[in-house]
Amino acid sequence: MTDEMWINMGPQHPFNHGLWNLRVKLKGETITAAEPIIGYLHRGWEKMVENRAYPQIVPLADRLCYGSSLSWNHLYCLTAERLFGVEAPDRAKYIRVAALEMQRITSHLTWLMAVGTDLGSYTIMTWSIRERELFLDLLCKLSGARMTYNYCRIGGVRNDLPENYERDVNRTLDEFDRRLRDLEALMDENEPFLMRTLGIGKMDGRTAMNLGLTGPILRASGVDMDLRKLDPYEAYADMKFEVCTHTDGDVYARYRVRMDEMRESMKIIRQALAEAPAGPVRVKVPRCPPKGNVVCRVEDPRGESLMYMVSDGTERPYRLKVRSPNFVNLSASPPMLVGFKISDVPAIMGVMDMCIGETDR
Amino acid sequence: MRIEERTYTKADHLRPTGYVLKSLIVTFKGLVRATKNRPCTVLYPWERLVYPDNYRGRPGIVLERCIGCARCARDCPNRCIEMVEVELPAGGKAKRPQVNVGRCMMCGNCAETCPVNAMIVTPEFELCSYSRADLIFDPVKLQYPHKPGYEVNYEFALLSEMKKGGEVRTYAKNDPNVHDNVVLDAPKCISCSRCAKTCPAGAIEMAETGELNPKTKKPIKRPKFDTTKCVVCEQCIEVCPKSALSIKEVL
Amino acid sequence: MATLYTVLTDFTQWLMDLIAAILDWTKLGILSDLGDWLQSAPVVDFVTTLLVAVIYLITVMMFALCFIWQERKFLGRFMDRRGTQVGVLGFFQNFADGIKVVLKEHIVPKDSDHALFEMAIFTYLASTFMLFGCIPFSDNFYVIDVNLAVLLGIAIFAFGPFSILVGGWASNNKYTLIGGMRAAAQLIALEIPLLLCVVSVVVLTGDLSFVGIVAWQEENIWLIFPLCIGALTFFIAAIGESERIPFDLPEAEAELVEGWATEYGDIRWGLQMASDYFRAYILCALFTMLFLGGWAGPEFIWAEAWFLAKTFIVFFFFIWVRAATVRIRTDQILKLGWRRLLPLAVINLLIAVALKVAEVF
Amino acid sequence: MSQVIVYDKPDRSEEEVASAIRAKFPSVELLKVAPRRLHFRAPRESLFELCKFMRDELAFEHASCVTPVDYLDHFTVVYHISSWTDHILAEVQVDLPRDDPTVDSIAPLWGGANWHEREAYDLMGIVFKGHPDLRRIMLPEEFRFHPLRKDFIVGRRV
Repeated sequence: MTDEMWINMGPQHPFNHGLWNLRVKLKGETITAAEPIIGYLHRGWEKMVENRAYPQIVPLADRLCYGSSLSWNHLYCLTAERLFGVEAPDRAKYIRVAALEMQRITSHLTWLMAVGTDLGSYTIMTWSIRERELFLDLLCKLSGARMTYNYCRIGGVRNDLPENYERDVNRTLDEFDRRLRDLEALMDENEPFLMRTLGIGKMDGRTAMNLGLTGPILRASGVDMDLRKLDPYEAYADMKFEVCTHTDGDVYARYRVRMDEMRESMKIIRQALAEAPAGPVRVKVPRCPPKGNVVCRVEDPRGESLMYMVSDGTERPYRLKVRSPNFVNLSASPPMLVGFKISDVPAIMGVMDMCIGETDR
Repeated sequence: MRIEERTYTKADHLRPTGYVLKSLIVTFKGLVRATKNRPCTVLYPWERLVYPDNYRGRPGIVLERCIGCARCARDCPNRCIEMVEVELPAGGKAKRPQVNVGRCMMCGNCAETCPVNAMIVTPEFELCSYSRADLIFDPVKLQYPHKPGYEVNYEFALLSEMKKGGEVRTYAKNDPNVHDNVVLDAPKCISCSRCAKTCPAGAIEMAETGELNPKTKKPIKRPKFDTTKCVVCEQCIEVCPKSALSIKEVL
Repeated sequence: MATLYTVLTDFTQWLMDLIAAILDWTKLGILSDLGDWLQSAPVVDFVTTLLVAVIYLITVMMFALCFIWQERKFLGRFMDRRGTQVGVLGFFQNFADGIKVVLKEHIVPKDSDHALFEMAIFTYLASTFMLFGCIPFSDNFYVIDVNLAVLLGIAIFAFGPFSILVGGWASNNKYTLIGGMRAAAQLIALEIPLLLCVVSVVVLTGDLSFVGIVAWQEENIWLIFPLCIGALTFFIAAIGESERIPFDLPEAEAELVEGWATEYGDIRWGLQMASDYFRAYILCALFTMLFLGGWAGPEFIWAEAWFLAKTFIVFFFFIWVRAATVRIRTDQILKLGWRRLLPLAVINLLIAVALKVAEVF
Repeated sequence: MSQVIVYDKPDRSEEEVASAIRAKFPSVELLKVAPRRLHFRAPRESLFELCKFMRDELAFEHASCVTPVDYLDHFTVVYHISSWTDHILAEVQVDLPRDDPTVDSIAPLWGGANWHEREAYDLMGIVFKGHPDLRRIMLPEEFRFHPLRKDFIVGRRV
């Protein structure tokens, strides 16, 4: 009865966080086809990086994804260290793990804010932002900045932990544990939230794997793949934590996996800061790496992020390719959207934690 | 790879009780808490958040300490630092860094590489102005009252010591005798003494070596490097016409 | 009503005598006949009713606008932030919005249906103002006491979806079209349970005018206790009727930007937003009169104050639900309306009839 | 009760996988074997068979990344294919002549590589035969150049 209508949930739309366009074909209210269009925030990062020295790229790597800038910063430094053939001192490794997990919680709280606004409850938004402030203060005390930290260096970290930092972190984590329970009360124990998320945007494990999904979205579909366990880097090998998975693969499962991941991250932070050995935190690195190429992959809050670096012996990288998890997760979004209603689009895309900075590079 | 039968067990309190009752209770507690003591939002222009000492706002400078070595200009990722002529209080003109704060991304790299801690990181971030030209801070405007918290110091270990294992010493950022050194390739040098003139730290001075110049019968002079004063700014390397100088890294 | 009415009738009588005296002074035949006509009872009665209506409208709009202030402040405190800061305690915010909206330019979309585009807003507004007429503040402060006030109120209330549908269609914009259709479906789905609850109240009290219902409740018992199911259904349906958060789909920011009123820019949009709050006021007023015993209360403060206090408390519950829940989808709202609220309303009607037959009250 | 796929212990070691691939594909040259890493160089023709073999027999479930690199006299497309069961990240390099940079697309095998190949075509100009819809992904359609190539001078009026 109703013929099909293309709707541009366009580059500038209340529901998409960041500049990207979702063209949706509607038949009445249900979606029959979807096509994400990206490229509005393409800054030419990989070309820009080819005429800068290795240490100068570190603060630029922060700007790849402003939601979780420390994980990109760390990925670049880890790749460069492997290229130089340098190993960061042990204390730096433990500090990096603690900082990365704090960044993971901050990134998940930013994602929670996006879910809150998309589903219409502004209390979730403001409460998750208030909780995020706790961790921004911690990271600001550690590195000096609130969002783009520029904290990792090739060969270690910028500076050692400020004095009685561990006490502040433990106090914040206890406080955050209580507040996380309030947040969950707003969501898990709320029938309209379950109505909006149960059974929406379903994707089973096999198709998710084939479509290249990684991260919390894949784990929500029942695939227990976490690079921190599968391909451990830094000091993750001797951290005791378990990978949170869910089996339904719908929007609620993805939400549930991220909330559990926040609790796991809290455990890791406590372990990392407790077991950090004494010693130097930074190693002096030569200017020019040997010729060759190296690949390094890391568990970003959104999925598997990978960097492939080629050096030709000069002090500038010859080629630096960034694989962003959101780039592939977004390419796998049409199968999630087809068959659901247009008012499900914010729920499905909101839970995917879009970060357009890293998608377009 | 194995397939495991696993049912996801939620914490027991995470079941919706009374449709939205639990959310109502939690939000009401939030309301009571926010009216009893002040809400957590900060009314920005009147109240301000307290930032730690190492908060990175715009870069600042302590002009007395600056020796004009231009290491900050070389290491800035966004290339917003330029060296410009400026009147020194002690008389005479010298090149000091001018920062285009409009382009600066406040990464703090300039304060980190500055060997004499002249460039510092100030907590000032309110930088709006009416025109782009106002955002180009010349050295005088860049100045900021100095506090020890604003300097960016770090300790580093040496790769060779790390590889040897055993006790590893850490060296301060501007440790005079642990840094890359400039090496002279003697035959190429035509002793024009340009490097001695440009060295901002005064670490190069032309010393006579024994031989005589066969044609002019005058003693040949070669630059001699005082490694304790050298700040590795590589200006001598750039200015040398015969590119006789090169860097030997200490690892 | 007696005091205000008599005062105003004396005033208009004195005014008409003055005018008649002037007209007689001119000694022209026609004018003196006009003077006599003016002094006759029906004209005086009409003019006084007009004056009372104007006074009543102004007072009601002042209190209804306070709802906006109450929502901003309480919603802010629920979300751990301050509400409006404009003027003393934020009271000037409404006037600031009003001034801003009046100054905006009136834009009509290019090939939209101009007549319908203008007409939609004014019919929406007119139906809201007509409703003010039939809702009394207390038994001696009201515009008219029609003995069919309940029926009249509900009938005029049902006029809203029509103007929303027309407004959405006439703005020639995909989003407003969807928004308009959703609004119409939702309001009709929730209208039926609303009516059944009102019917159950009328069955029990046996009187169709508000003054009668409140008088009955003063003697016997507040109707919220026997008909608690009815009160709950009425409350939920009222949230749906005034399009507030759990049932916010017609102007869901997440998908449809602003819903059916996207294309209205200036005073028309301002009036539309204000009349949303007026309709919320009317629903709260209906709830207090039907279930909370209107202006019945201990004598130490005026009856009108009792009525307003209860209305504000009911609106506080509206805000509380908005702060705690998430927006649900259109088809879920309709399912809720037809499958959950309608049976509850019928059960409530049975209880009312049973109580009536058993002469408990 | 629903199933979760768990990858806690690798099934095969790197050497087994490497020897299996070299046995099946003699033309594929093994560059390096490292813990949890394998490096190959494959000719253009046998790429699709190699990838199909890896996906079906050797349980490489995930195509992590497709990277085009411009080495001035030739192009190299580097495929990173990861096997979660064996905890291995395999790197396959394929050299392409500069005049006709075409190679078989692996999008039909792994859906994840779809957008990577579109980006490689968009920024480096490498044509993937058999790709479902090879269009530019980031730059506007009418953009005639491939910016990541070394001969693209930054800042030139395009």
